[in-house]
Amino acid sequence: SVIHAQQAHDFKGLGSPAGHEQIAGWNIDVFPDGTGLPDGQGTVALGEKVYKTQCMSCHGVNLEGGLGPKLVGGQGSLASDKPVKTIGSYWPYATTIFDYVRRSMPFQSPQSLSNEDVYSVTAYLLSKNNIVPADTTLDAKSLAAVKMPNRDNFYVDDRPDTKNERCMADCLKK
Amino acid sequence: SVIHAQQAHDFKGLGSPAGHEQIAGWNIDVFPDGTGLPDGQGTVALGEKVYKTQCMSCHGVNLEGGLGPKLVGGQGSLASDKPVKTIGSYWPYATTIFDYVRRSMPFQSPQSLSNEDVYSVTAYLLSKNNIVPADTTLDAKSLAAVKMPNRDNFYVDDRPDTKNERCMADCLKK
Amino acid sequence: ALAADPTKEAAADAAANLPPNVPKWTRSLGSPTASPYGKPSAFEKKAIRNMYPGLKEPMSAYSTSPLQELDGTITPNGLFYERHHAGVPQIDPAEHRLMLHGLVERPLVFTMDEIRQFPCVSPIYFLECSGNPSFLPPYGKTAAEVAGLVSCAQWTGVPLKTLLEHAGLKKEAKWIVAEGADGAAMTRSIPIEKCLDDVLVVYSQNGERLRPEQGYPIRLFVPGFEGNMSIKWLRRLHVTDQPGYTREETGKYTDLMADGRARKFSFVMECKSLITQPSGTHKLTRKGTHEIRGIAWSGHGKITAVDISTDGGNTWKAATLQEPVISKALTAFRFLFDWNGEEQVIMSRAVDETGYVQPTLDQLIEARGKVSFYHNNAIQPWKIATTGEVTNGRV
Amino acid sequence: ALAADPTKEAAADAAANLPPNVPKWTRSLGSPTASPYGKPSAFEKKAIRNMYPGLKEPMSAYSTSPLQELDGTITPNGLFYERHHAGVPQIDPAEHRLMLHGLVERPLVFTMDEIRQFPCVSPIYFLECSGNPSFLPPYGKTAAEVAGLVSCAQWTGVPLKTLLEHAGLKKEAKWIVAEGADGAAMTRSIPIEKCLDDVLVVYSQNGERLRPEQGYPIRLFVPGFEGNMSIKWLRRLHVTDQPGYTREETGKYTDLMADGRARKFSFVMECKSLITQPSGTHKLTRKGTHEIRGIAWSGHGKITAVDISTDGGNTWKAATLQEPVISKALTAFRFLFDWNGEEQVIMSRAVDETGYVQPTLDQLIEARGKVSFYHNNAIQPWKIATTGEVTNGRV
Ligand code: HEC
Ligand code: HEC
Ligand SMILES: [Ca+2]
Ligand SMILES: [Ca+2]
Ligand SMILES: [Ca+2]
Ligand SMILES: [Ca+2]
Ligand SMILES: [Ca+2]
Ligand SMILES: [Ca+2]
Ligand SMILES: [Co+2]
Ligand SMILES: [Co+2]
Repeated sequence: SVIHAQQAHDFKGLGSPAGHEQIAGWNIDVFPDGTGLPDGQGTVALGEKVYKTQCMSCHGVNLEGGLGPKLVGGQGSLASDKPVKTIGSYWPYATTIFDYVRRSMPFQSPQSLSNEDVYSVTAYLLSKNNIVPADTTLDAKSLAAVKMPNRDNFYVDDRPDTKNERCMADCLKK
Repeated sequence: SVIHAQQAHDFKGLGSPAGHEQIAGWNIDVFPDGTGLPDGQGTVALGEKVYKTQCMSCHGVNLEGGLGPKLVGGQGSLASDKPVKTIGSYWPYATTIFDYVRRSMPFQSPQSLSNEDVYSVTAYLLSKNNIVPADTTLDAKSLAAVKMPNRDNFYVDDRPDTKNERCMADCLKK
Repeated sequence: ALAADPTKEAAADAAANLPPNVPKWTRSLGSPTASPYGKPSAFEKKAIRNMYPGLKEPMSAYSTSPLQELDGTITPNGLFYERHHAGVPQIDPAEHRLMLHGLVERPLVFTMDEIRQFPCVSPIYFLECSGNPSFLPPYGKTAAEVAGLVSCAQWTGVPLKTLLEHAGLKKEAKWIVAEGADGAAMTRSIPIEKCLDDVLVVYSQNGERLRPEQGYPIRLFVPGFEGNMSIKWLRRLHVTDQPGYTREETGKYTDLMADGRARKFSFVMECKSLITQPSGTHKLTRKGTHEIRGIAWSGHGKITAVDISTDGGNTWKAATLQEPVISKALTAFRFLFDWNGEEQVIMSRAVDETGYVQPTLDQLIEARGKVSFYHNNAIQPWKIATTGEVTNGRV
Repeated sequence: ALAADPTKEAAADAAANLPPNVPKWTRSLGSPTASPYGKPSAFEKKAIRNMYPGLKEPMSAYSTSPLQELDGTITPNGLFYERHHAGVPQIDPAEHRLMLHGLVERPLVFTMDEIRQFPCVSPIYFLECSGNPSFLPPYGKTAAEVAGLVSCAQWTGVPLKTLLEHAGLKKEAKWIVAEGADGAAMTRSIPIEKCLDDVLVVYSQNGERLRPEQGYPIRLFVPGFEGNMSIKWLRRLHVTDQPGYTREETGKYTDLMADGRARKFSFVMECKSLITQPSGTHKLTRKGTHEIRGIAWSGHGKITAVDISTDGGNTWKAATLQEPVISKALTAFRFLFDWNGEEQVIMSRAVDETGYVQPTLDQLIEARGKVSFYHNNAIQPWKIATTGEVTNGRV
């Protein structure tokens, strides 16, 4: 075959169309505006059960941590000399808790929780961090509406932030 | 310490002097002019014994080869369509046989032969190739004096020797 | 004659292989040709990966490349650093897929064979974890412990831009959320401009297919950006108009400043250098000239200079760089200095093509406070004692 | 529901990992972090070294790098080609020595620690055996069988010139006879001008110490010259005023011409290229655009162009070269062509910085006859059948 320098290249055969069902099965991304949150809901009460049976062994009976990180505390500590970063004190969006727990927890059996369980344990974690009341029923709408204490405290990287000079002599005196 | 750009570098401590005995133990290089050949001598007769006990199992009772290459034959065949390259037909220097046998044969126990054995089996191989008489006693002087049949038939690489062009079109018609 | 004394016997055994004696390995046949896949000499015991100091749990963990044992700029695949969140999955490439969906005209699912059929490139790039190292003590003993979460290889793969054009990028596209297929299913959001620049979907590492530890069968590769974004075991690319604000770009990989606010989207691994020889646990055994060797790199492009100080940072001189210098890859540097047995502190300082000069730790802390944790590209001092022993100059 | 039919069951098992299902490796933890030395995926069964076709005796033998499985220009250490004469010795580096003697002011014996202390360099160079491949049939099925005795790595070591200056070179010096420490104690004579140019005493290969198969703990490295001269397990350098005319430069590695005379000292590996994808045993599975990929190299310096023909050599077009192009190293090339299901023959042709153009096999035979055996750098054709199957175009 003759080689045409200007001919459009034909990689048409590469890749199969991704069907809606295929995408739905794999796309578990949840965004701060609630995009991606599934149908369903959960309660703090059910979440406490989920936590005790599936999370406590690693995250502690009082969410104090263990094999896994601490899941409460630290609010108001971020500007101190000993900041404590937890989902409650540091994370900007509650939707991230849902997203993260659904895709990767429990640690040893990820993606095994039902949507109801994820809503529930998320509600439980938020309530233990005093971010939602203990009688909360959480669904897509109410989860997206949660405002985390640290939401407004992030700003886009503004480095470079050092101005070292390429000093060659007598540098320690400067 | 201050870095002096022009200061001679001092790697003096690296390496220990190589003493004469150390060099003598390791330097087994033999050159065509006989440099490196050790004291001693050998005979075709002794060489035949060495061959039969230490070489024949790989190079054949008639030097026809086996696990190891053929060690006779091919003289006069080099310009033909089926050239046979052996120590006798192709190698330019007899000293190379001594050098090679001493450093690497027998194959499984190299550097185990005495100088007398190496002179002897070299003499034997040369005699089987009709390059020296069967009653030869070989020593440094006589070995360096052997003129191999193919000695004058080598010349220094004169490549490049092709002139392909970077033809881009209609190349098969040219 | 061998004595009954084991020390003398060991010495005699050793001397048996030294000139004028012909060593035993010169008087015998060795191992057969054509081992299907070679491995290092059994005598090389120090060149191994180690768990980062202090870590115990092996599924969410990191291991260091033994930088003080390595030369040049290419990291051999078996010693490439690791950072995992759910261990290393063993993925069957025939059953692995890459899904590309969201703001594209044609959402697609690719097999690994299909990915290989697109036009590819083979650049050399470094990969560095953003937490390399932490700002706080204890400070590492070796170069590996100090900054061993960096490695460099020749990567082969298809530009992400090519795949996006193939799927047809919608004009509203602003980000891509990339996801891995391990048990963490980790996601990061990559700006679309970067995706259309030099991001790759990679399948080979130093010539052979990716190692499981580096993401077999495919990974994302985001040159010059923090390693976490180069999603391993890549299985999904979700083209979006907003970032995901996933856990790895909120709870982690954000930089807490002195005032309690935090930087987000701190992507670039800034200009950095490290002396690897001599470095912690090495020992100079003679007075005289020695060659200082190390590596430098910048996520902003090429290294343009590396300066060395052998007097604790008071005077500096330019080192020689190994050519060719490659953008966003490790660059090797060399510098000769004379050691006369005195105690001294040596360090390197890199400059990149933007003119940025590698800072001191004090300068970083001045700018950021003490708890920002990530992006520590500080100048690293090594102390040479009068014994010749080398230790971390930062205590 | 799984049927009792094993085919259906296998298909169902496979489908269990495909979208919309979440694969099992995404729902579980993987292998632990920090394996001390990683290895390739168990699913990579084809990327292995093989004994050169037809060889049985494993001590004096050669093995091929699986070029058709590799990408880019760096050969991973475990798949580097081999050529041995007495198997692979397992040398204790503490007991290994390098002796430098002959026409030097100060004959010396070096330990391996001492060799590492000299100033070093880390260039990238190819290494190729001169018999890669033979001129005569049978012709290989794969790229490895055709020309797999070539590999490329980043080598670190001390310039031989540095060691010669350290020992003090006498003015009568014209050659160096270099010897290895394996059971073959192989020697080659290297001209002093080359030794003072770019010859190295090397100890590292792609960052880590030399592999035993590549000469651990040190080897000579003679850039651009036939691989046999890069003596492995280097133990002695004898500076002389005459060449040794050793077995490897008389009985072997001399090129028998049609008239019965033979070229000696044919050192340089001339300009050469090889398409590795698609190549023998590969199969194109769709009509449309495909990327031809391969490698090119020259012992005379840099590759300046690689042209591709997809019509059996009648028309040619320039391929794209992977930057940076490095002197005496492999260069990767790429070329897009459209396959519409026809039978066709593809090939590559390289040009190096001297202007020399890679020849055809006919041109080589015209110049040398049929029995010169070594230095076969001929253009290599691959035939694509209507089935998409690729075979050696030379029969
Ligand atoms: C077998 C141990 C284990 C179990 C069981 C477990 N986790 Fe975790 N969890 C971890 C580990 C380890 C991490 C940190 C992982 C990492 O950073 O790579 C973690 C991280 C988290 C985080 C993020 C914390 C942060 O600040 O970054 C949340 C939230 C979380 N787990 C929730 C849960 C919930 C909810 C469950 C039960 C449904 C659960 N975990 C069960 C071990 C566990
Ligand atoms: C166990 C097998 C074996 C034994 C025993 C053996 N050889 Fe060899 N010999 C070989 C092999 C194999 C080669 C080729 C090695 C290579 O090219 O790497 C060889 C090559 C040679 C060559 C070079 C031939 C050529 O044309 O290149 C000579 C000469 C030789 N042997 C002589 C001897 C002598 C003399 C002895 C006994 C003292 C001996 N061999 C014992 C296997 C053997
Ligand atoms: Ca298709
Ligand atoms: Ca699910
Ligand atoms: Ca000394
Ligand atoms: Ca001896
Ligand atoms: Ca503060
Ligand atoms: Ca002829
Ligand atoms: Co960052
Ligand atoms: Co040659």
